[in-house]
Amino acid sequence: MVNLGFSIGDLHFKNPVMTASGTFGYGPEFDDFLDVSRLGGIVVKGTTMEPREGNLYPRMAETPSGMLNAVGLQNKGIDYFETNLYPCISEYDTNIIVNINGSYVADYVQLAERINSLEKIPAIELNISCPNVKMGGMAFGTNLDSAREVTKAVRSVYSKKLIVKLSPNVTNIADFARVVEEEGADSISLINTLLGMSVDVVKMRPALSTITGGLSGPAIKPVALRMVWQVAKAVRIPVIGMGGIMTTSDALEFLLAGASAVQIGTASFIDPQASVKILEGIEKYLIEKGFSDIKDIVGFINRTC
Amino acid sequence: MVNLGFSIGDLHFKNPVMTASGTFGYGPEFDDFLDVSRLGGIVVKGTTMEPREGNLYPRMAETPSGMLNAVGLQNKGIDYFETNLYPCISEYDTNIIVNINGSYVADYVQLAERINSLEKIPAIELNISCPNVKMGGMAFGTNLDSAREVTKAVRSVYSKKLIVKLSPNVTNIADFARVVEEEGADSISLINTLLGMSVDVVKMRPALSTITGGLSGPAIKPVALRMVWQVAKAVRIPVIGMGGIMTTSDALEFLLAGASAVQIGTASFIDPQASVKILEGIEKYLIEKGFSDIKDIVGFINRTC
Amino acid sequence: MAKRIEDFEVIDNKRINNDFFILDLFSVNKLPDIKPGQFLQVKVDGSPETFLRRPISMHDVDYDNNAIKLLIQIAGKGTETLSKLQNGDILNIIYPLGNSFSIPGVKEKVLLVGGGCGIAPLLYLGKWLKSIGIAPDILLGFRNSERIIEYDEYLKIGKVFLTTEDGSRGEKGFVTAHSILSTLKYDRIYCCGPDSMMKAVAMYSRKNNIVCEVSLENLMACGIGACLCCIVETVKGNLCTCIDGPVFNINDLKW
Amino acid sequence: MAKRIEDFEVIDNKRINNDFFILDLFSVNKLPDIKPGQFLQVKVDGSPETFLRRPISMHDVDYDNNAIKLLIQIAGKGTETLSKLQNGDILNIIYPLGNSFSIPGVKEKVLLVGGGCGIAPLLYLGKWLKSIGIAPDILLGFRNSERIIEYDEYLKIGKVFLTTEDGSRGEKGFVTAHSILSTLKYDRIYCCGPDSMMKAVAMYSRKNNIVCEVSLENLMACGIGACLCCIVETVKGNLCTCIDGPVFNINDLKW
Ligand SMILES: Cc1cc2nc3c(=O)[nH]c(=O)nc-3n(C[C@H](O)[C@H](O)[C@H](O)COP(=O)(O)OP(=O)(O)OC[C@H]3O[C@@H](n4cnc5c(N)ncnc54)[C@H](O)[C@@H]3O)c2cc1C
Ligand SMILES: Cc1cc2nc3c(=O)[nH]c(=O)nc-3n(C[C@H](O)[C@H](O)[C@H](O)COP(=O)(O)OP(=O)(O)OC[C@H]3O[C@@H](n4cnc5c(N)ncnc54)[C@H](O)[C@@H]3O)c2cc1C
Ligand SMILES: Cc1cc2nc3c(=O)[nH]c(=O)nc-3n(C[C@H](O)[C@H](O)[C@H](O)COP(=O)(O)O)c2cc1C
Ligand SMILES: Cc1cc2nc3c(=O)[nH]c(=O)nc-3n(C[C@H](O)[C@H](O)[C@H](O)COP(=O)(O)O)c2cc1C
Ligand code: FES
Ligand code: FES
Repeated sequence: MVNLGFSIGDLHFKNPVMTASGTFGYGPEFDDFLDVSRLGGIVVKGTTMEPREGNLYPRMAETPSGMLNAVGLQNKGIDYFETNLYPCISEYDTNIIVNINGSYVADYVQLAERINSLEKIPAIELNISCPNVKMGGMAFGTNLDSAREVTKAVRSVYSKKLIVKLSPNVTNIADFARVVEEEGADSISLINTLLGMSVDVVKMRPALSTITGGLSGPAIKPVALRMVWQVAKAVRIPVIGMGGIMTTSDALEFLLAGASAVQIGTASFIDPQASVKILEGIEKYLIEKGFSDIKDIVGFINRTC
Repeated sequence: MVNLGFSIGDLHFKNPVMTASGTFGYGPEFDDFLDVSRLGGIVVKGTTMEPREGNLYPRMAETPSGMLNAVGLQNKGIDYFETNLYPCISEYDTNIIVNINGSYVADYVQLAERINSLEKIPAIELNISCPNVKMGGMAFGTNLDSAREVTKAVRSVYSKKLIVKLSPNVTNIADFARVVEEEGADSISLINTLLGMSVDVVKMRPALSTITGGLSGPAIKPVALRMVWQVAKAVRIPVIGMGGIMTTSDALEFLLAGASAVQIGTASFIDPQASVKILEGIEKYLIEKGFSDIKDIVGFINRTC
Repeated sequence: MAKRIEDFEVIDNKRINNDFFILDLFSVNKLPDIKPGQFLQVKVDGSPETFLRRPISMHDVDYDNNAIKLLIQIAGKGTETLSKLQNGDILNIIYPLGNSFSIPGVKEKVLLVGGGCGIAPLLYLGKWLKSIGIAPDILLGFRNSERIIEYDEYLKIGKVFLTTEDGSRGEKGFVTAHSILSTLKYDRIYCCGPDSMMKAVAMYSRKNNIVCEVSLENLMACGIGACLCCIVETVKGNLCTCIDGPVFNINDLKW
Repeated sequence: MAKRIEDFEVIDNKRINNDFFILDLFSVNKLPDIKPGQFLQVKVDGSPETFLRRPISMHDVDYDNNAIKLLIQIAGKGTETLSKLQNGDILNIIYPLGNSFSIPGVKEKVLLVGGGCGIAPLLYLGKWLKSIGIAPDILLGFRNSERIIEYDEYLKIGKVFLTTEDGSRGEKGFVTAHSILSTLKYDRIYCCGPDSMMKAVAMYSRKNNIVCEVSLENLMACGIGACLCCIVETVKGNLCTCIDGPVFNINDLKW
């Protein structure tokens, strides 16, 4: 038997495969396809203080080996989450992580305080990288001072595990990683979507109502992998890698490059069972390669070259 | 008949389709496949003062809908270019543009001076965005001050058309566009490759000798398009768009988003005739849509929304 | 009713004209209960341009033979690839997805209105209505007589009325111009077709106080309520076409 | 000799074992002059993972019928897709690419050494040598007897010597361990196979002062000298495998 577990501080994950925020709903959407409790964790849809309707339709465009989305954090707000969603999803035997979002630092702080008191939520993912909202979101994740400020503020009120999710739309991702580590983040997840665009040449207009949107899927994998590699070298806290992971081999690339765990995003749209298949694949790989612990391969390429 | 021509200042291009540096050799490589003189222009391989051997093998990795390269500006230097290549390629009846590179500002300046005296070269493309060299390259294109400095220095010695090629690996591409416009660039081309990475999970090591490399191909199209759109809105000089253009429709996306012309890169590897096919396709589209001038569609989406 | 992910085998691929073809798919498993109006998400292999699954309606369901029929219009790369499938090819499918058309009262006079690939869900709906004792009228709109498809199939369900835009068969004009709408009084209309058609039918229904349900074809990524890409503005806020729809009562839509 | 981009039709696809298959391709155009050692770049449709063309050697050329044969080993997605081609399928090909093996002197004693998919270019080379009056010996290395392919084809060209790693047929060990190398004196060796085999053969040749040419299989993007991705370090600096190669004299390589 191989050990697949990893930890963020004293928070244990039974395996390194989680699902990415905004691509797995709250979990029940996938109950028909897999046993959600088998996963290392699930990160639920981006949540805000107030309910949000998100952006206008069309919010999606397909691109070569990827997709653009401009959902814009549609969600029913923290009250609804607490009353209606939390009771049912806290039954899952896995780490449930809430992805939190705001327009102002105060929004993030309020949300973090609220979620701090939810017993079955052991961690939050601080989303400072949503490219699809007019205020907040990526603005925090593309400015070092803002990234520092919001991380610090949330850290001061949130006592459980704080994961900060970085934006890839920056010149130097390692700088952001170091800043949030300094301010007390327990882990870093990346990447969120790359800012992209698509034009409908028949209709001669942008494909998305918001013109630009977030690019995800295999197309972004090489960029995501490079950034995860850079960040893993820059910080000591565990790094959670994502961006275009569709197969076991993709997930392994991230682990070998230095990620302690991975999140599966867009892949779940194409194959709702992708996450568990990848989990099984990683275990098989370890056995075949003769490793007994997932830690043996994390950052492997950095050891040899 | 539709008018396909466009101009950078007083430099006329007979149509808006060029080939991208490093993907079309010097032209003769493609003589068997197309009449190079039909193109609006060709941008020859990145050239440096001294000969360069480039990076170690392996320099290439395939990725979903794209490829990584780490060629590292292998070229025989300006002397060889002047003596051996220039005489033969200057026979082409199209605009031949030299892509220039250096480790220091002085290198760029020297090169620009040399090329200024080559009669049949009406423009240079200042490459401040090569991700595959240890010194110079992208370092100039990811720092506003350096971008300003090198553009200014080259402008002061180069009297023909100066095109500056931007790196996409930045937080705010429009800032770079504005800076190089301020310093006298006649045109801006973008995007160069996105910094990416790939891991060989069987061999458990990076796929490239340089670990990271430049991502090109359809995978990057949405990001390229977004940046071209942002830059076209930020400056008055003509913008030359590229990044993942494989088909007529791809090229049209860039034109509709605000590019005055396009460059065809990686596509030429898969279909050496891609550039002329796209040229023909653009003409057909204009006719079908009832436009008489390519200018009628440049930036079209910005007029309607 | 649990959603499934399953491989189906192509047992027939019939081209019906330049634009349309019908796929017959067979599963080795017993089909689950599939309601009229539901759809499936099919994985289209063979191109980077068909990264996402494609949503297609249940055109017909044959429980005895574990087979389903899809009526598909070639709209782009994905549907083109599907049109070239050969017998024996395997398709990976997620189904059944979405809500369904509502059950009409026993005495209600029902009209099905369809156009383009929007006629797809109406066949299974019609058969199901017939099975519960309701014989709906069917009003189909096409561009011209050459584009008429599946006419005989719909004839088996009820009376079929036609419009063509050029008047080459049936009445001339759009479906909403058909005389039947001014001569007969329906209690309920089910409609699927281009947006403009559905909106016109919705307007007509509203004006005449007819219960009307439309089946939307919004762009979808996941098809299972996870991505929130397929939303439609409703009086209850943004709802997902893939789980709250694709069938909506027009009173809920902000049309 | 001008390079071309052309559609070929698959006229036969023969599986020879688990890993290898032979594609017969037909062109409606008259074939250009193709030299032994040259290769082609084939476009593999059907997946985002086969974005680039795949380089494959000319295994055999039939000028009378405008047909070429490819011997292909399934190595990944691209070659797997090719292995499933059916008669009548169309392949887009850029060819003929690269340099070629040199012409030996009339009196020279020539040995061809190959292993794995590296045996592919040796058949056409052998036939061509025979046509100019040279009957080469052929030394092929395989993992075991079950992996031996194309034996009868090579027999038609000259004497064939075998090694298998497990000794299940021919001599046991790698090709360089074959007794023929210590008993016979060759003037010239042409080699294609795994890197380790080519390096061992190069070492042997150097030691014994034998002219030796190897055919490299570097990763390629364009195949026509435009991308500079396929380079090999030589005494003349970095050269492109696709235009300066794939065939190199070992004296030029930094092996
Ligand atoms: C619930 C539902 C049921 C459907 N049922 C059927 C059916 O039974 N038969 C049928 O032929 N079609 C049906 N469609 C439409 C079908 O999904 C699209 O035509 C198909 O996805 C287009 O894919 P493509 O790759 O061929 O075209 P693309 O190249 O992706 O696009 C071509 C054109 O089709 C449009 N398009 C793309 N995706 C969709 C979509 N999801 N809905 C509408 N238009 C789209 C694009 O905007 C573009 O204009 C249904 C759609 C939905 C949402
Ligand atoms: C000049 C030349 C001639 C060749 N002739 C033949 C031939 O006649 N028959 C034959 O079976 N193969 C030949 N090859 C090798 C063949 O090109 C590769 O096996 C093929 O490209 C792999 O593609 P894939 O999609 O199946 O595998 P991928 O999934 O792309 O890769 C699978 C494995 O093959 C390796 N690989 C990928 N591309 C190449 C490449 N260009 N060269 C070597 N290894 C590669 C990868 O690194 C990986 O380890 C030749 C290569 C060259 C450069
Ligand atoms: C439809 C969609 C919605 C998303 N919503 C969120 C979100 O609410 N919060 C967040 O942090 N990331 C969100 N993301 C980003 C993903 O969590 C992930 O970072 C990104 O998609 C890259 O991974 P992938 O390529 O595997 O999808 C969303 C992505 C998609 C495609
Ligand atoms: C193999 C290769 C070599 C390249 N060399 C250069 C170069 O020398 N100078 C340069 O400015 N850009 C170079 N580029 C970048 C291209 O010119 C282009 O900006 C980039 O590939 C994006 O366009 P594409 O997706 O159409 O290829 C190179 C790209 C590739 C793939
Ligand atoms: S398509 Fe994803 S929520 Fe409807
Ligand atoms: S493969 Fe492009 S130069 Fe050789």
